[in-house]
Amino acid sequence: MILQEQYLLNLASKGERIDKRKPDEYRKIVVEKDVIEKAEGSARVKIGETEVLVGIKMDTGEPYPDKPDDGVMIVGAEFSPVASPGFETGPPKEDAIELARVVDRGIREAGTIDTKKLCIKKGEKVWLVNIDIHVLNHSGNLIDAAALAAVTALWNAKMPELKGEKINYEKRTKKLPVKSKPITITFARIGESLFTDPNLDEENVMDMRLSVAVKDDDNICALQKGGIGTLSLEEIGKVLEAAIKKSKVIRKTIK
Amino acid sequence: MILQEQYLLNLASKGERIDKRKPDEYRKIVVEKDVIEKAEGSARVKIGETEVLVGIKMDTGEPYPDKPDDGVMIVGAEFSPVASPGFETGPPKEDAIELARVVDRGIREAGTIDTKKLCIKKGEKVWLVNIDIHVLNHSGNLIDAAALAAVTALWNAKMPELKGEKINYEKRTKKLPVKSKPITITFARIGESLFTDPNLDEENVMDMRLSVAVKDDDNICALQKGGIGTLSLEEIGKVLEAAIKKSKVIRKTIK
Amino acid sequence: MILQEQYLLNLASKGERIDKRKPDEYRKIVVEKDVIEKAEGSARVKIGETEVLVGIKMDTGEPYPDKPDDGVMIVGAEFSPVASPGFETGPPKEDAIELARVVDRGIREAGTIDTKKLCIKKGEKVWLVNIDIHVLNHSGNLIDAAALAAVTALWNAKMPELKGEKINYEKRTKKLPVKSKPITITFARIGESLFTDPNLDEENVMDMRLSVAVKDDDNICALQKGGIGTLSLEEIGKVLEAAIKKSKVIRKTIK
Amino acid sequence: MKRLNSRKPGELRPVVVKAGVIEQADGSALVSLGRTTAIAAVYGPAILHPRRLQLSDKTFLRTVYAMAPFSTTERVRPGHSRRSTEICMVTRHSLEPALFLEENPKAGISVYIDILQADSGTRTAGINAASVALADAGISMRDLVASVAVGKVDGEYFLDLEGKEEDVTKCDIPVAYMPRSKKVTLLQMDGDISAKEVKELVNLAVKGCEILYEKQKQALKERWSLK
Amino acid sequence: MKRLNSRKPGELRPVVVKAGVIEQADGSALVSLGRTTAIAAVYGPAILHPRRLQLSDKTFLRTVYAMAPFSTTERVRPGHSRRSTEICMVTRHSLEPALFLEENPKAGISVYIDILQADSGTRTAGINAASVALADAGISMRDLVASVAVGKVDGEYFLDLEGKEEDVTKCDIPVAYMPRSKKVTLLQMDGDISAKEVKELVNLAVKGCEILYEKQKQALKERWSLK
Amino acid sequence: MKRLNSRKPGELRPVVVKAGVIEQADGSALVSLGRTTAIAAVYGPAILHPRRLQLSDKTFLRTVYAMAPFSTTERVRPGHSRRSTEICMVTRHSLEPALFLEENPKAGISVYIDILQADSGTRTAGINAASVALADAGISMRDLVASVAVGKVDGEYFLDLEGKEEDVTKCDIPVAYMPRSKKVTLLQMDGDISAKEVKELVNLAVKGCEILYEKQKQALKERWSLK
Repeated sequence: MILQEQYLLNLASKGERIDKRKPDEYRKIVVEKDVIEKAEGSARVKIGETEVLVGIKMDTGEPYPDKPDDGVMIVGAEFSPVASPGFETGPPKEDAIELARVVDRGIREAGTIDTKKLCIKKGEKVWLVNIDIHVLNHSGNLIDAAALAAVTALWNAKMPELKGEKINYEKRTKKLPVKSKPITITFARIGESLFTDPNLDEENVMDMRLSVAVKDDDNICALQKGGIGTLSLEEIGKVLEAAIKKSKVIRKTIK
Repeated sequence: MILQEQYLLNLASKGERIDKRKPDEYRKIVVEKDVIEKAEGSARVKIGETEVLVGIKMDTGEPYPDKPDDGVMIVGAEFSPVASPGFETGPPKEDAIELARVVDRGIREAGTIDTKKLCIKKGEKVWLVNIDIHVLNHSGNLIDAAALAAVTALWNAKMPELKGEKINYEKRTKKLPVKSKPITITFARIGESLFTDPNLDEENVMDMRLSVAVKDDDNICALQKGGIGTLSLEEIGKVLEAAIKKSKVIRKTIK
Repeated sequence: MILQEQYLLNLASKGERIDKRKPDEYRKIVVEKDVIEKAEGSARVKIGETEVLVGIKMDTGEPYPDKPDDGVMIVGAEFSPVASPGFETGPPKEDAIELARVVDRGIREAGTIDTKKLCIKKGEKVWLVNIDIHVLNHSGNLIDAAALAAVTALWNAKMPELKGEKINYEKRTKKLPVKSKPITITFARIGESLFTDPNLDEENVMDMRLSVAVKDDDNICALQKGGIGTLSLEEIGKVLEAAIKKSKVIRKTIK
Repeated sequence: MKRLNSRKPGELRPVVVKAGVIEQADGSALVSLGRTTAIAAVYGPAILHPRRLQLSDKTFLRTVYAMAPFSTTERVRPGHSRRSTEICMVTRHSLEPALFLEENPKAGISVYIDILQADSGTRTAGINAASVALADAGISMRDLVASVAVGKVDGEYFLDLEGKEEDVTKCDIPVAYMPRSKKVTLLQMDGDISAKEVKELVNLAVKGCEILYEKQKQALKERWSLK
Repeated sequence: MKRLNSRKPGELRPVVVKAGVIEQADGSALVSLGRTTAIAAVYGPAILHPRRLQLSDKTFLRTVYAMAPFSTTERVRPGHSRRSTEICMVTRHSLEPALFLEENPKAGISVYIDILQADSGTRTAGINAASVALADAGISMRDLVASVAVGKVDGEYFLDLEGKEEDVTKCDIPVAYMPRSKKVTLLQMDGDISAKEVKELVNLAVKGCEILYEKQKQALKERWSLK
Repeated sequence: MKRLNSRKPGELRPVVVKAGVIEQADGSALVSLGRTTAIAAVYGPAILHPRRLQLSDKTFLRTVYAMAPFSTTERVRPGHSRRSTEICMVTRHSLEPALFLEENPKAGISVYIDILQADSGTRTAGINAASVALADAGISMRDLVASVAVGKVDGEYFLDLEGKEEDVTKCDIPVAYMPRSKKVTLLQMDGDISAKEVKELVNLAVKGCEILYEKQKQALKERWSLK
């Protein structure tokens, strides 16, 4: 472990990575959509060995009092113990909560879902959109994988029909109203170097990561610094620019 | 403990039991009804030292959406720590959950309660029947004791009156509509022998039990294999026949 | 610790206390009202080092079925871990529950809040009054401090306005209808002596305390014996009289 | 107001005390006060696990009070409430003075109380049952602990409130008492009465406890003479 | 009633069995029965923590069954239900007979089962996946465990109920079976049928298990020949 | 839009920093930013229990953030929420860089933060208070940590958002900063602005932190000169 750490730090001091990637290079990304028939929308994203499944389930319910004509979006994340013996069942832990909240903010602030179109009866009944993140293999950079899977699932989701009080989940025709594709790009710092898409080995030695959610128009819609390391003002600027650049490439994987 | 186990296995190899019972013989059964005045129905069943109390409490509530004109039955089981220091309070454990679910299935599948008659207003309001199992002494074969107590309590339960929105628990006149008397018979395997009504010593050395719920017409309405042992197809057949035979006798204890 | 205990017991045998107070003497009491602007009412009470904050938050909700035209009062207590490393977050512990329940009983039985005046629509909608006790420094005699802070907060609370379905918390004009000032006085027994307002050192060696809530008319509205010690009938009489006497003095601190 | 079941103001409800009702337990008892029925089981003393609960200077006494779901008019949901947590605590405080817990440090005694039917006075019935169960378990005791509640209805003092009397009483005072030591071990009160009335009512409760004490002793005698 | 997807009464749904699907796990498998998909991961054997769970005479087998929130028509709330707790238990009981747990006392093996999509038969799909995952982990086994449910619709025996068939069946009998030892390790039933019918249905389930067993073996062969 | 209380865009709310406000604690502080009030107490370093939480290479830093029930317009229910769990985490990450945790492995330091009144900026107020409380506890530190949030309203950059400003801002960026090391230890953002604006806003936050840092130092000086 300590040898491994030293090795990665040595590489990093030369700007090199354990798997020969360039600092701003992602592992291979595979995006599949509509993988769960029972869900209104779904996607599986693999980034290297990391594998995340996101499913969208819709229901009706009350709007928030302060937004009476907006549909409601809820993001949840579970680290299934299937993916790691450390993930025991029980109340969601810090990491799973952070994952859900960071994905939530990226999607919400970008206005990804057109929530105004999800109002059924103002102040009384709106559509609820549950976005559930299910981690199947944790091999680093869950945030970017989950964010990408969530946006892909949303763009391919179809709404069930409403017949009076009842939801007919068998009949899904209309597309969920969506309007943007925020992409989250994470950089980790190892030694003095900033590497995007850290794998699990890199996450184990990184002291800090910064995740940046970028909108289609290059505006930033969410930031999250993770880990106990620090950031200089220069580093913030560098990460923002690299993230904007990279987001354009990743956005194309959403079909 | 190990000596005890060896002793019971030796006996079993000769088809004999520690308390001289025959393989298909129950311990003494005592059934008392209406033991809790505050409950709509109640029964105390003793099988040997095992003692179980079942109380029925009724309330009104919403029906399940897929069964808008059926009353709702809920079975719960608590292993009171009074009965054993191992039963601590807290969320119900595996054994208590299994007990409740097996009793539930026997009663439900036999159509014991005529749930159609418990509809107050279709789709809106029906009677809820709470069947709570309270174990007072655990000395083996809780499933059969609890199932017998539950059916006895149901057959003697009286419904409270409904006055507009209010339930008058003081006035209970009409009988709860019930229509069958399922009986659950459990056989345990010790060594190669199958013994009914295992006592606690026998449960500690058995490797498998099979519980069979039998309707008045000899049809089977529920099965549950317990424990980590296995069953041959022949054994299944033998247990089913013995259970049907025994159920006729036990059913007579319900007054 | 054991030396400390012996020392306090020796003093007590002479009717003396570690901080030179007389048996029926309180530490310095400081009462501040309206310390939390966001709350409908609030008070901070210091008795010596002990410091308790009470905030009142109001909301609307359903009345209890058996009291359809009464507002509802709920008392909660949290021992913030800020006040002591032993107070971990999580479900409230015995001591916090006792504190909340004793304060609740004193206020409730004295008819402190005129709950009839908190009815909005009989059987459907009434005001809920949440009284939350937040312990900031635990240095003994939390019950008396919390009870005093709660009554002070109630007497200075202002109700938010109701506009149709909505509560306007920005506009608080009318006073909360209150009508009595119960005062809770606690005596602890150390050795054979009875001392009021025990500090933390005294609580650590006391074997019993008796808390007495006294109404404006000297009637008793709540009693709570705490601790594993016993009381003689004579001691009960003595404590009641001393508490009544002391309550008159303490009541004056409520402005 | 006349009392329910034509009781006199100073009269207890029909009392049943039975020792040795749970085969598995080290000690047990059933106590009924009218329609209120409590059953108590004692396990221990035994080495206490988990070890972090062990006390260095005395036996750890655990008291668990729970109501059966069907014990009241409205079904009780299983699990602890704030009310039951408080009753566990005051029950423990009521019983401890009767025990010599300092004799067995690091050990634990568990007292489990189930309320099978509730019609006022469940905490007092539970304390009565627990006290007999502790004695039945052969645990050495300074004294038995008897317990009863008192109230005031239409100006009269009522012993051992039952059912709807509790809705109209001016106060509710549960008391536990060690009759030989003449000491009160439980004292709570809700209500609105004078100090003088409190004292008179506690005196009435003490009288009730003395009668219950005789029933407790008799139950233990019957239990042990049968052996 | 005709079967969905024009299946014959005694025909399984399309079966997919894949071993080695979770990189991190010591063993893993995916099993689909029609639209029902279960994934199982095995971790261990390893020294068991916390130590109080260690057994003195055998390995502790932990089975955890959970449904993904999006696996069914109505979203499943995360966390354990009474249903999932029972399934964890019967799954453990179904698998234990195939293992030599007495070989490694104090160790623990964890089997985690996730239902990614649920369309009837999740417990049987989970058992099939868990059995393959255990073999994939190189844990020595007496036998594989295959599992399938059977029912009776309009007087006919249906193998491997799916979707809406479950709403109309006269009974639902999940069975797990060790094909080499010819032993049943899971047997549950809800319904209303004669003893004779029960026996015939269990026989049908056993036939289904034998087919599933071949698929399991094949999956393991494919997995290991690739290495 | 004009700012509330006629503040200038780059102006902090009235700041109160007080060290040593909780007698029992090893260190403590109160910080008010306008109507937002946080109190922090530090206990430790001390041997950490339970032992399984001990870290082999550094002190375990526990941060607990909680809002008093009466701190906001709508009552806060006690207990952890997902929001408070995340704030606990980012608070810990904000403070750790300032501490020499590797000096005391196996020990634990607990930082408890109570929000007594919430009017925007509770996490930043809590970090400011925690930093002073750690220093007040005599724990050796590389630097103090100051913290403030920034936003953009009607095209203008606002320092230290309060109350309803938070409802109309285009973004909300809480920042924590170590002024001597010139390093950012907390950076979060919600909103919709350009990268250039992010950088400018973070610069504004840093300026605010530098002012807060002076207030922190002054509070510690007052506290210690009084002794």
